[in-house]
Amino acid sequence: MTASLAVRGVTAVYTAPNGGSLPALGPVTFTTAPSEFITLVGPSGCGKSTLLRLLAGLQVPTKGSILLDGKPVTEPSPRVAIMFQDANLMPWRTIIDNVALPLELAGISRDERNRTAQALLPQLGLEEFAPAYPGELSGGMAQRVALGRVLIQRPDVLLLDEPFGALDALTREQVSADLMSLWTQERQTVMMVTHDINEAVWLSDRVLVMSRRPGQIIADIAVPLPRPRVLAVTYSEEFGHIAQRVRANIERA
Amino acid sequence: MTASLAVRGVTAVYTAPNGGSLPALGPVTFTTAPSEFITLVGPSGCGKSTLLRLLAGLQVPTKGSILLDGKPVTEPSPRVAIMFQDANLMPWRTIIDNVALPLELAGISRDERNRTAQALLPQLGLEEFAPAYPGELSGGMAQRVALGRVLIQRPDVLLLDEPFGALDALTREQVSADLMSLWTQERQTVMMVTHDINEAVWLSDRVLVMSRRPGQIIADIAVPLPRPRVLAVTYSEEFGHIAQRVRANIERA
Amino acid sequence: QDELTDQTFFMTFVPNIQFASIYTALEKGYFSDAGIHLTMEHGDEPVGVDLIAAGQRQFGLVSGEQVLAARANGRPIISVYEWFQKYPVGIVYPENSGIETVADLRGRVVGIPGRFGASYTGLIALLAANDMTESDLQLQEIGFNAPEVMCVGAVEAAVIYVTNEPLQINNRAADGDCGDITGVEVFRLSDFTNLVSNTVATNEETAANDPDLVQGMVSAFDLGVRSAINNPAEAYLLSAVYVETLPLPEDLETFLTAAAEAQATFLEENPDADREIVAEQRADLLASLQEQFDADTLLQFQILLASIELWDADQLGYSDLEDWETTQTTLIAMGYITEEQDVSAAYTNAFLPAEE
Amino acid sequence: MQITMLSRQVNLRMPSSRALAPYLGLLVLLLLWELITRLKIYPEFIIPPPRAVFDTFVQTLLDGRLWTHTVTTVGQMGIGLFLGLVAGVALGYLIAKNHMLEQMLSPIIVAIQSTPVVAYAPLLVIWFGTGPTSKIVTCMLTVFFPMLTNTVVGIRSVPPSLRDLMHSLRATRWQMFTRLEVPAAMPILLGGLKLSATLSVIGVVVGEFVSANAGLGYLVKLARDSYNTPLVMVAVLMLALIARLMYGAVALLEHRLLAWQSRSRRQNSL
Amino acid sequence: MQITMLSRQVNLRMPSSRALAPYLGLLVLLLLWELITRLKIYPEFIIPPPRAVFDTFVQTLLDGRLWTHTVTTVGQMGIGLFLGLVAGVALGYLIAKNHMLEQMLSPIIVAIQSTPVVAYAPLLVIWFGTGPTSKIVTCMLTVFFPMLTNTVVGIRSVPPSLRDLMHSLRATRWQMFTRLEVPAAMPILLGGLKLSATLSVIGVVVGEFVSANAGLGYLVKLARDSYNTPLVMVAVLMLALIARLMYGAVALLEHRLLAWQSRSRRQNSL
Ligand SMILES: Nc1ncnc2c1ncn2[C@@H]1O[C@H](COP(=O)(O)OP(=O)(O)OP(=O)(O)O)[C@@H](O)[C@H]1O
Ligand SMILES: Nc1ncnc2c1ncn2[C@@H]1O[C@H](COP(=O)(O)OP(=O)(O)OP(=O)(O)O)[C@@H](O)[C@H]1O
Ligand SMILES: [Mg+2]
Ligand SMILES: [Mg+2]
Repeated sequence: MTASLAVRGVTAVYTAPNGGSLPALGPVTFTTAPSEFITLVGPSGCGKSTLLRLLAGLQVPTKGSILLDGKPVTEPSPRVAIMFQDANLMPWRTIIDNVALPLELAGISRDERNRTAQALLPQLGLEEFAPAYPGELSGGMAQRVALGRVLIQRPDVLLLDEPFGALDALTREQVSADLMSLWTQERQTVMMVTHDINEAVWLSDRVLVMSRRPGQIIADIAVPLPRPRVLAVTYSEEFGHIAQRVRANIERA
Repeated sequence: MTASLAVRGVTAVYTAPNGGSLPALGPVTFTTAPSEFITLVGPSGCGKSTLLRLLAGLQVPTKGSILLDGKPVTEPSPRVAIMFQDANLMPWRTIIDNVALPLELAGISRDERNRTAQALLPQLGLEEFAPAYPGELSGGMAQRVALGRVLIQRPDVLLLDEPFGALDALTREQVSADLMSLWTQERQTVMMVTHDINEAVWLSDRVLVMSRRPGQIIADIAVPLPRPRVLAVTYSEEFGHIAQRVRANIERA
Repeated sequence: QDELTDQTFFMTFVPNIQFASIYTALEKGYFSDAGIHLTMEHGDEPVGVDLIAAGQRQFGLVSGEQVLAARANGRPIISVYEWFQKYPVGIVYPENSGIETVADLRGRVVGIPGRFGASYTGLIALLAANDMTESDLQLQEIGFNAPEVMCVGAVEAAVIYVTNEPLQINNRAADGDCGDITGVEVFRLSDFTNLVSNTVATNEETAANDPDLVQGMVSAFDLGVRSAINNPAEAYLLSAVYVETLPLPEDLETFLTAAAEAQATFLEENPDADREIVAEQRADLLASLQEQFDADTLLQFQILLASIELWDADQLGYSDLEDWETTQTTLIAMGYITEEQDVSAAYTNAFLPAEE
Repeated sequence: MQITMLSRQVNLRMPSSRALAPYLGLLVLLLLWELITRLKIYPEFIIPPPRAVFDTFVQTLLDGRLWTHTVTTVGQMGIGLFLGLVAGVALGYLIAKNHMLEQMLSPIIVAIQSTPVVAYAPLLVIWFGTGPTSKIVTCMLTVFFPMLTNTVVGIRSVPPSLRDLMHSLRATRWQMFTRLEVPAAMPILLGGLKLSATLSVIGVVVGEFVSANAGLGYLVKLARDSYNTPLVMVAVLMLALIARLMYGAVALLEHRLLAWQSRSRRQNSL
Repeated sequence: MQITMLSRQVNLRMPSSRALAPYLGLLVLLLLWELITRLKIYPEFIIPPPRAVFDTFVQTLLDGRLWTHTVTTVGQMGIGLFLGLVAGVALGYLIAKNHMLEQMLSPIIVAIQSTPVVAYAPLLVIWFGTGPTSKIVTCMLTVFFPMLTNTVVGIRSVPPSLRDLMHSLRATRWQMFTRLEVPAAMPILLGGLKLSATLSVIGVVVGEFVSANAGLGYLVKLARDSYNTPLVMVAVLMLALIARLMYGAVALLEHRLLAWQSRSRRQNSL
């Protein structure tokens, strides 16, 4: 179960604060191979979140089109899951119920979804917090709940908007290693926004660098490092080179 | 105008989800020298935000006491400003009005506070967005507004909770360089939470490493690098050593 | 019992001793004798008028001025039995207040429920009969709170129902519970002129198409009124089932039961006893009651007796053209109706039981 | 400005004074009442002494009348409240989703709200008779509008980011409603319910004033007309008691359904 | 589930159908009314034809009566509404801040709300006379409670994180109120205001029913008692019009004060 995305000349325009128009994104064109792991880097406000929203079918492009396995994306698809930049939890639901929400909406029985969600919590370091409410969590913990909620969907396409932003370096490494091993098993297509260049290179097959608003793709950098990758690979020379290229491109963004 | 903080045997205990008690922080004891720049690193959920809230006088310690220049902190002081982990903007206020809020509450005239706030916006890369509402911003832009709102207060003590979390690498470097130069002029005491070890070392005089919940200080690492520091210093050997020490301590946290 | 027609009878206010004649007729089976199964229904008078006019109900209690006003506004209703022969409105004033004639009210503060309804109509007619108008008084709207307002001294006189408020105020005064007032007296409208008060009304369609029904209704109603006039003690006892708040302590019940039986025997023995004799017996009954019972206990019975005075006439239920015309003149003066109508179409005596 | 302990921080509480609070208000009122009648500030028939009211209460309770009227009123109120709630929430939901519908319907709804019952009393009686139906309708009308406006505000206050989340999970309309909109709007909906539940009492009473043969509104009118002030007060106090119980029930519901709020007041400090 | 264009994404609108919406509802109603009278479903004295009502309207307008009564009612309503709002918001604020106060006051407030006016009509007349004051009081009482509950819900819905922000900036109580609590609770407060403004009309009318010699409530009663159904309808329509204008004014206010909401509906897509 894998999928490929095609983005064709997509732009997004908002109304500017002064009433004029504010081109936020594009035109952007790219395609993904099935099971590709792509990271998206670029300056703050360049349209990364907007692009993910377009891919998730939550918003329609002002121009251009988006295809999922050849079919136009016009509404959210069961094959695509998105993790938002904010944790976006329901404050009236406990942690476990927040994580299990997608299963609940899919009509899975209470027992089964609780079992599935409970099994996911230790991996996220949240096993003790199943009955807690979001208001009782720290920033990083809330983000991990949101991650759990997206992973439980087992989608073909995973859209992640700065999934590790609020995590400390160590948790971040551990959680991204977990993500990597998950991806190795399931081989979803992943599209992830991150601000950490090393993380981008270490995780992905390709790094897309975006320009300032309106964001366009100014570099499409392949990461030909062999998989599975260990953490130590970040100290390798080749890694350094690639990271350097990404960095250079960001700097001219 | 500078200040020093003394934290004495402070602990914070919450009610756990199961109804028992959840020790979140401490006991923690440390003092800051006047004008010191301190960063706080530690695993997610270890009580960093809680500590900042205690320092800001928003919450009282379950045990222990906090002194600001020798006087106990029992309520928010005009000399202390805190930037929260979330942007925490008022959605009904425009960007400029959000930034100017502290001045408004201090009774500064509309004209003057607008001028001050407007002068701050270019530095944050938000000059075009003065009349926009928070709902129209990207994640990183919102965070920059929150930063502006804390800087405009010109406090003696600056408490920053992951101020650059949602910023891309480049903006992050630029904004932290800006912060550094501001600090060089004003010499506030700064207490900042970050997950980026390099950032912590580059910015601060001292890095405090916290253990897992309940967070205690397990390492207090001085950063004797000369100031002013340029970005290139991160590639120096001494820097590498210190960063390595921080990292090693985090790993045993 | 063979088939009875179901009839819902619309009445104003809430169950009340003033409806004793109807309860008596029900309890004594006069309605079922006339082939009618009667259900009572209480509500606002205008609502009842509309229901009758629209043919949703066939009978109800409607006062004369309402009949005229309703007819003037296209509602085809007609009076078939003038139950109250005297208009029940008057002006109550404290004794020893220096008021002796209606003219003495000039310039005084007079309370009235509001500038609407029977009280207002009665006031206008009363003043007109004394060559006065509304502007001669300082009229103040007080809602239906005359006893309260008068006792706290907020008004010097008040427009009221003669059957009710004067008794209430007198009782309070007797208890020393009415400020400086020691007792009250009343100018009755019926002492000066008369208007048409409560009548049994039906719609024109029923009157035209179902005369037997109307006849039956009227005769049953009439029997009830007659019975209550002749034997108020019995009427009071029969009403207890219907009026929740009716005071009926055991000793009163015993007393009234005895009185009712005695009166029944008397009536059997003297089928031709005339109005005056029966009226005297009522006065005697009250007098002996007052020896034994306090004013609060007797209040409702007194209301009944006061009402009976308003019902009693040589021919029960009979309507005078003159009263209807006075009513119309008053309504026109008040601006309630603008055009004169043929008042003789508003009522009929045709359904009254034949005089014996 | 003072810092209080966080509710979620471990904390000692003083339960006694809290538990007494609701009775304190009543007690003060009762004493005031007794005082007023003792001092004879108003004649007894305007404000009868507590004693007289209590006697009437016991008496009407024992002869079963109070109970009968109360049951009548409560029954009609229950049905009217239920129907009004359902109608208010349903229409409120549609209006919240559709600004045009609001503009189309608001003149009509507002007109109905601002029309005194007496004006449409004949229609009410013609359409629904003098039986319970007309009272149920007036109750429904009373309850409907507060519930409607609060539903509109509540549904419109649902955070758009959570809507996005639900969309991305392809929630059906019904799921959107039950899993997001209702819980998110719950505090506001419960506020509306508090209002509606309390007003429903007066709604039935107004209906009973137009025409009735039973019910507490009828009892009030009956007592008024026979100048039995203590009985008026008994009926009124019974109405107040019903309203208070309704209010209490909603408050209890609030306490249960919004438990997460107090558990999440992480940054709560007054 | 369908995706619509974002409101903040550049977009074309169709203003014509929107602008017509409010009139459409009225038009349908008017036609229905004409139809009912044409078909003679109800006798004319229960639902008079539009024509008759219009004639009466013109006539009472020309002879100045309508105007006089309207001015009386509107004046009393304005004062009552204002006082009720102030009282409701003030007490609501205190209650929102203090759960104990709620428990103490709610029985009393609920009791007042559920007491029919007729029960305290004599007190009303004695305390406030038969002049405008008693109407202002009934209006105030009507308006007070919806505003109170919505204030409580509104103030309690203020995000605790923004409270923290304000505390950290050492906002005074007044600043807390004006800069945070009022704007944050604004959508809910405006919902309450919509309700209150509409109900204020009926509040005055109820007062005018008890005793009055002017005002639209008096006119309704007068017309009812003289069986002048067209005049009843003129007065009622006037009341509805006033209520509609009040509602419209609040909606306008809403449009202005909550502009940020529509500008921030970034992730809005239904
Ligand atoms: N609802 C909206 N109305 C108007 N402008 C908007 C809206 N949403 C986003 N924008 C604008 O679109 C641009 C891109 O926003 P987006 O959130 O996609 O950026 P981003 O790349 O995710 O930034 P960050 O890294 O800071 O999260 C921003 O300049 C923002 O101001
Ligand atoms: N209101 C609360 N009720 C109960 N527990 C709480 C509450 N607030 C925080 N906690 C708990 O306290 C601990 C510390 O929280 P805190 O927010 O201080 O962590 P942090 O170090 O800032 O974490 P992060 O880096 O993820 O933001 C967490 O385990 C959290 O679950
Ligand atoms: Mg973003
Ligand atoms: Mg934190």
